[in-house]
Amino acid sequence: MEAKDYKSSLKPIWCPGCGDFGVVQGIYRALAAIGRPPHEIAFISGIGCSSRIPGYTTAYGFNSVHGRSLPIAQGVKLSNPELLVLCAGGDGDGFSIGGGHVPHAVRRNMDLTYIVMDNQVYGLTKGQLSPTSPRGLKTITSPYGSLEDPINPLLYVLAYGCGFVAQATPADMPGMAAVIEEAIRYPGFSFVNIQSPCVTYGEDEQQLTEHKKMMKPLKSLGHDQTDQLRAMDLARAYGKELYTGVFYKNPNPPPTYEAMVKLRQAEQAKGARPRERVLDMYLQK
Amino acid sequence: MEAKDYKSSLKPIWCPGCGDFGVVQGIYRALAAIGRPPHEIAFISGIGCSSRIPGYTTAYGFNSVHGRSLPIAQGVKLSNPELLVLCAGGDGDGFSIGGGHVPHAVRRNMDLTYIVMDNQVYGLTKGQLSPTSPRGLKTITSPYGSLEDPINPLLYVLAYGCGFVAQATPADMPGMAAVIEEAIRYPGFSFVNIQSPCVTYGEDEQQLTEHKKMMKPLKSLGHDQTDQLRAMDLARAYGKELYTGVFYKNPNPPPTYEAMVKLRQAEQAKGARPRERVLDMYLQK
Amino acid sequence: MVHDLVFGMAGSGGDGVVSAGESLLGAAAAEGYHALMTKSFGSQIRGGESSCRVRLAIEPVLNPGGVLDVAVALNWEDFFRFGAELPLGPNTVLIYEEKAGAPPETLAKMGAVPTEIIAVPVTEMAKKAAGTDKAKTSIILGVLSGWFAIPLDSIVKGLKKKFGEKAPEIFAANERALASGVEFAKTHPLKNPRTLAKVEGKKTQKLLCDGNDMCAAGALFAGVEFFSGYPITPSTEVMQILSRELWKYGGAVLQCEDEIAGIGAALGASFAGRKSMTASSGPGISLKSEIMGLATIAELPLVILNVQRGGPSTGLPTKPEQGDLFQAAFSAHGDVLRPILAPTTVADTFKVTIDAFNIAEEYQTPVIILSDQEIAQRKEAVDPIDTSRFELKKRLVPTGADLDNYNRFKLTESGVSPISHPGLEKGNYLGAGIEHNEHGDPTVSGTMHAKMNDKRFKKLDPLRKRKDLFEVVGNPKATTALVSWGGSAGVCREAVALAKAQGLDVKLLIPTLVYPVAEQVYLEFFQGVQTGLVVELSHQGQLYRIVRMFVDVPKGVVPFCRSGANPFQPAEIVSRLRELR
Amino acid sequence: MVHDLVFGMAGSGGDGVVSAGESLLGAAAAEGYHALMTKSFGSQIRGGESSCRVRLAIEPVLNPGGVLDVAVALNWEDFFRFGAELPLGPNTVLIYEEKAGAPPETLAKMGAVPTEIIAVPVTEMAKKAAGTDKAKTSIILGVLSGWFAIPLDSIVKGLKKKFGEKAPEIFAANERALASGVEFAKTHPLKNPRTLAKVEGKKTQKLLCDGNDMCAAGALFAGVEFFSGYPITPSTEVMQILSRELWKYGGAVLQCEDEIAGIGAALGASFAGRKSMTASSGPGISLKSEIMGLATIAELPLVILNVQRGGPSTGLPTKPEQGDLFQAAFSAHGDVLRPILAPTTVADTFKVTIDAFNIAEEYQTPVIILSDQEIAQRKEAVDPIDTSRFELKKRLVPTGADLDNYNRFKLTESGVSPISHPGLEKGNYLGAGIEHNEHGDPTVSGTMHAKMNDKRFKKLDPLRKRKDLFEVVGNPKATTALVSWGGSAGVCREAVALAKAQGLDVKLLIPTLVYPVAEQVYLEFFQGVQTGLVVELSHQGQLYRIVRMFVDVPKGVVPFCRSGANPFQPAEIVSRLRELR
Ligand SMILES: Cc1ncc(C[n+]2csc(CCOP(=O)(O)OP(=O)(O)O)c2C)c(N)n1
Ligand SMILES: Cc1ncc(C[n+]2csc(CCOP(=O)(O)OP(=O)(O)O)c2C)c(N)n1
Ligand code: SF4
Ligand code: SF4
Ligand SMILES: [Mg+2]
Ligand SMILES: [Mg+2]
Repeated sequence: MEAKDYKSSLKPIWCPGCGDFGVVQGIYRALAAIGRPPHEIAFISGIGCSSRIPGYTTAYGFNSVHGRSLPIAQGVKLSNPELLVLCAGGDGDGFSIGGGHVPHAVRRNMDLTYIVMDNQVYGLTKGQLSPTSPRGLKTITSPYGSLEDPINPLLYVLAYGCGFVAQATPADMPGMAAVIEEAIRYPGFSFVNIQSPCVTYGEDEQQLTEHKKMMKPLKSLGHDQTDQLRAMDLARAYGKELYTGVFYKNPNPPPTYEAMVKLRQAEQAKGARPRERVLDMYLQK
Repeated sequence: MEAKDYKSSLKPIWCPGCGDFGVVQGIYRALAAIGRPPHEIAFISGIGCSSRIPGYTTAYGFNSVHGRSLPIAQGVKLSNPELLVLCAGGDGDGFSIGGGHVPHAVRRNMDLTYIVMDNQVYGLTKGQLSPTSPRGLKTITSPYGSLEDPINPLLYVLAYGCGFVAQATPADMPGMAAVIEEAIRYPGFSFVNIQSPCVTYGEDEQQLTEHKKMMKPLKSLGHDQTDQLRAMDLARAYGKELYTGVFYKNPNPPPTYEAMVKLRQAEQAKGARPRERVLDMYLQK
Repeated sequence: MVHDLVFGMAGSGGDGVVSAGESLLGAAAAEGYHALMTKSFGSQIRGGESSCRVRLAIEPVLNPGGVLDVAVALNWEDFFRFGAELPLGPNTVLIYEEKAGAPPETLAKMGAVPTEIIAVPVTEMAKKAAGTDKAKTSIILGVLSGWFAIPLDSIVKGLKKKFGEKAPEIFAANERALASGVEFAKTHPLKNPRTLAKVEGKKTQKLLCDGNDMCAAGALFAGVEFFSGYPITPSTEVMQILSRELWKYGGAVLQCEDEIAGIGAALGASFAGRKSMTASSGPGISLKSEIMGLATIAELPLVILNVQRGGPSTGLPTKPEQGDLFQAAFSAHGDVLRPILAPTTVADTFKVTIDAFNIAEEYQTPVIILSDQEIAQRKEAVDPIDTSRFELKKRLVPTGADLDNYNRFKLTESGVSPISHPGLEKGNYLGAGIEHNEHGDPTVSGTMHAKMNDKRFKKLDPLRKRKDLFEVVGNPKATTALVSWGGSAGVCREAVALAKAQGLDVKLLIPTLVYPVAEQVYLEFFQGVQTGLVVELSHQGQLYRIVRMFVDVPKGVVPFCRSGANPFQPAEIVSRLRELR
Repeated sequence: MVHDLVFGMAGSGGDGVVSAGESLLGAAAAEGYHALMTKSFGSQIRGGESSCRVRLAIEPVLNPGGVLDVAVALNWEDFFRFGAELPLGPNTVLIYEEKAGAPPETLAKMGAVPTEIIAVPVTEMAKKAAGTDKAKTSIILGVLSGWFAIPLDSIVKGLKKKFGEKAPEIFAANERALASGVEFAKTHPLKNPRTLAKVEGKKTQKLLCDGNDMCAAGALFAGVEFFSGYPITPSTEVMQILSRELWKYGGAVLQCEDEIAGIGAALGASFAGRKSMTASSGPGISLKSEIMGLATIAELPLVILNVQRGGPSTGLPTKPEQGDLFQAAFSAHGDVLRPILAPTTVADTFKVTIDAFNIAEEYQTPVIILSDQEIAQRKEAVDPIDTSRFELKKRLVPTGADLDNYNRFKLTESGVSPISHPGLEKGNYLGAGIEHNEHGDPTVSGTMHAKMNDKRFKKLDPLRKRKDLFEVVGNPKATTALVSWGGSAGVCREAVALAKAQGLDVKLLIPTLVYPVAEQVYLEFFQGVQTGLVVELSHQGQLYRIVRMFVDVPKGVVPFCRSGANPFQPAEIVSRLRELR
């Protein structure tokens, strides 16, 4: 399989220069490296510019509703654990309206990969505050500046106990593709926060040129990927520092939810009545 | 004001021995110590056994819908910052259906206090898994044991950047009342996780007698309340250790949201057209 | 000799009123009676007042019955708390715990005062016979058995099953209590004795279950593979049973963080090709409405159970009401047509659940099962159901030619297009909540939008012609008519019989398919009808209004509706019918 | 000399078609014309195709008009992308960029082919006159000014305002481009010239705004104190304006994490005694439905704006549709009655928003403003509104005796009970979603539940009698009738005039209060009506169905409805009316 096998014929409607063009490229590459045929991949997203992404791949896509990609993806994965399940969306989709689903998706630890295209703004709705917008940001809905601190996707997901947490930017395509691939290969719930600039509503200091200057690969800092507390400490710099690569990777991943479900199904199978006799369970003894 | 002035005539419908009886006592005491008249207090809750609590106080109460106490409380506080606003509910109300609202309530940092009565179970609906139920717990909806790790209210709220995070148990009434009072006095969003046993559906090791044995006051451990990272480290023991008291308290609390709103209102006031001339803003120049 | 007896009992939490009712129910079932039991509690989670109604009959029973034949008050305060739920009449035999003291004047206020009011020293007898007042209810069971000829040995058998092995001494004590109760009955005969007729012929072994049990069983029979939901009264039992059973069939159950995730995961499972279901009650259904709309436009099969309770909002969470029909039919934004099926009895819930899965899969649509607290939670002894008569439908999966440049939303004659699922080679497509063309690509074309709306509506046309989703009871030529649905329909069935007994010829239409409205069915039914009632337990009378949307309802047919909590009684329906003419 | 001109223009993202339309709109407004502009874009966020329609007239205009009088295509591909949104007729003057080449045969396929099709070397002229193709649209404005007598100096004034200070050279360049356009018009006269009549008398200064602007202004005028919501197309502009303005009045705006929090915070503000509002569109409204039900049972005033877009689900987010009426009326579980007001024009949105706040506060109820994408986002030049004629209502706050043992939900004659708020001494009560007694304590009593349902419905009775919430246009004695609401009502107004011009006598009923249904109003209106149409932009024709629920609609009155995106045209309504007779 090559990258192009994962590219669909649908022409992206993203603004010229949108960071998401890079992200989808990185996904093509990662998928090619893994090599599963497109029909064995389910790619679920919510709503937003970024959430258009499944349509630009040849996988089975579900561009669902705003903020609900994770619950839907879990239903898909539990129903057919053989599938490679990807989940993607924007910072608003994932951490504003969808924020309530994240901790539960993480703790259930199904083997799926969640990619957030973090552009610190609401793109599709034309430039309002997003949960990751810096304090003080002026937008059409905050003409005098926002009054809130941004949320911290990396620290949150680490606190939720996620076994694989990483950050990337299309400014470093090979690095990003590699991280996405590693995330997909991680046997459990994995999270990649991608700094994907919005060229239309984003700030100058959020663009790729800036990323190139700012980015600090965690590898180069000799960070120990297995140190969860240290990872949280580094994650606290979100918004100030642009660390890329893997913050935390559980050295011994616990069994996935679907694996335990398989065991349970096997254990219980013997207890199954023939479906046509199912009502017997209520027969008065 | 005395504790009894905050006790309403409504007879609690909690099961005899329910931990929530202790919690409401602690709230009476804390409110008495603070001394605001009941009509200046707004007490918002969701749905659950624990969420019945506003009705047992003489404050203005709002026993709203499941999981939505925080958004409602923020609307109340912003509309009338002079009010003392309390928010309370169960572990399910707060961290399952309501979990998406918590990080945003925290980052907005309005001066309100959120009390969660954590009994590791769904009481009102008669004993299903709650987000804090220990892995493997058998309930009517998990007859073969739950397959998920519990969430960690303390660690989550710390990661959200909350300025005041504490835990308490009715097993230590004075300690609990004191912590609630301190939380209310903290000028910003404060969170108290109260281990409040469900005597009907809870496990034996979750009852007050156990709490008495297990509880470790953080003070006695010489924990530094201003060390956020250390607080997170300790919070990671949630479910294993029963630490009580204050995990983290921001030594220099930032201005509250409502304070900044007041400033903004003052700044902008001059720009106000008389309401009857409001349409002039669209007059073609 | 009577063929139908309605018992009602009330006491405080500790009294074990409900388990006494269950013993009665079990014993009756074992003797081949049709039997039905409803419970009611105060708002307390534990320890509050509790009551139960048990109805025993030779013929199948379809509702909890009206005025009590036999009422048992373990203390007056708790008894009266249930007011209209335990109605007394002149012919009621009212039994009360002696030490509760003579009946208070409250009784008089309640209108019809029973002619036969008997004090039984329950506690005293229990202490004497069993050495503990825990045996109070066994005293009562003994007395009832003695007076009304409820076969004692079946009651004993039941208690043996309950305590036998675990606690032989408790069993013995209760046996003694039963005996002393029977003895009391002998020594205190009723002024006008009533004994329950025996069931003739061989006794078929009965099923003991409620509507939620039947729904779970129906889902399992229909081949449900995935269930996800969030607990809420009074629907939780369905998740509870499936959490125990579904694994056995290789399926999975997911208790989610909220109702949105509950329907989201279920929809994901359906997208993945599985028969899938979620369940909730009013408040949760409100939260699910956005994703219900997604299921409609993405044309994904999904079964959604709504066990109605009193609304609006949290309302009366433990009481029955039929107030969620509008929501079920109209809750999503945009033009949406969503089939709604309403079970009318406990047993019917099994069939309706199977219908729901079949319709969902065949027409690629969300389907709502609109049950209610009363049907869902009343325990019945019902005859076994022959499952061989049910056929199961599967969704139409694309094959061969369909899969060359596969068009997921192909505009077909029927409006149904073959649906693929992840894992199926060449079936890849983009599911979405955005309007799409035949291939599934997003579109902003109004013309395509119109075509797709048309497709989504057209594909459901066959439903309205399905005779098996409608039932007419009584003489089809009758000029007096009843229309009713769900729990109220069971009451109306009896009303028809009662009316007939009183020489009034009445017919009854029961739509299992409450929406979309089957114009033809109603028009035919209303042929020649002069007067009638649409009977439903809601303030607005929602079915009446929905039928009017599509059918010219005869002037003489008017709504008969009221807010929930207190179900209708056959008698009041018949008298209301008389007033009309 | 014509009194009404409809322009349509399409090009690709960079062409500045929309800003050209705005110049036209502004110039016309300055000259005292009534003017209206709608925009339409492809699904791209930026750089995709874009188009606009501008309508100029002497008389007030109520809709974007039908077939174009003047069409401008900067390239054919983009122009045809908008299909039915830019309809051509035999009398259309079709202008196209010369280098786009001769019109493709697609034109023929579109039916009526314009007789006058003129190529203008737009780019070439722009480069020549202004030295840049950025000035293309100024060339066009010049040509249009020349051919149709759009006053040039107002266009120039507009451009000066736009570039004047900032970029004098750009302004100069565009001025030259305008001149060369005018010159072209002079040297290439039209075969059948058409010039726009001048506005006589003094020119009142106009307001330039859209429906969302008017809604925000109406809320400010009504005294809104709190707004919370979550962005969604096409409603976001309301939050946007209030985020700029509300602080000035001591209020606050909160952009929440989702729509549930949006309505939750707004409800909290209302509980705290403030005039409060939230806004969204279909998908967000679906999420709000649970808390809308809470507002109903807790009897809290709340204004909810739903700017409808194409559904179901994400549907057609940028296109108009009237498909959310069912949802607005019926989305919550349980028996809920919720007033729904629909604005029919941009200006009307101001009044309707004030009505909404007044009704919410007076009757302690959530009120839905049901706008739609077309009204909400079309820019109009409208006459200033005299605000002195609007009175403002406040909620009834308990005083004196009310406050001795205060009963929040007192059963009163009107059904409205005084409502307190935190901070008010002795007004303390428990608000809840659980059913309650008069004092506000939770209850499980069915009797109390019935009383409270009754109260919640009864208090809204006066609404259905409010004449000011209904308008009848045309001859009240006419036997041919139209009923329409929202955006479609504006089209119907013109249809009535058009019909009259064709000698057909038609009357039109416009309910601003679309729900609850005012039986009497409809019955009176339908007196003597033989044929008619209920005109609405939805697949099902939702108003028609809702009216049928409560009113016997004459057989001759039938639905005229279609899926969204392409609004109705007066002409098609009139011809449909003719078919009926
Ligand atoms: C329920 C619902 N609420 C709101 C919207 C409107 N909406 C669409 S995308 C979006 C946010 C987009 O921001 P983000 O998720 O960060 O994605 P981006 O466009 O920035 O990639 C919003 C608010 C919607 N479609 N559905
Ligand atoms: C929207 C909605 N979903 C579900 C319910 C049912 N329900 C009521 S309380 C509750 C959970 C109770 O658990 P918790 O919040 O921990 O409170 P507790 O009773 O344990 O104190 C649930 C699921 C509801 N009332 N509303
Ligand atoms: S608006 Fe921003 S996020 Fe959306 S496509 Fe354009 S650049 Fe990308
Ligand atoms: S069920 Fe549990 S939480 Fe609820 S009142 Fe009883 S003891 Fe308390
Ligand atoms: Mg974003
Ligand atoms: Mg709990």
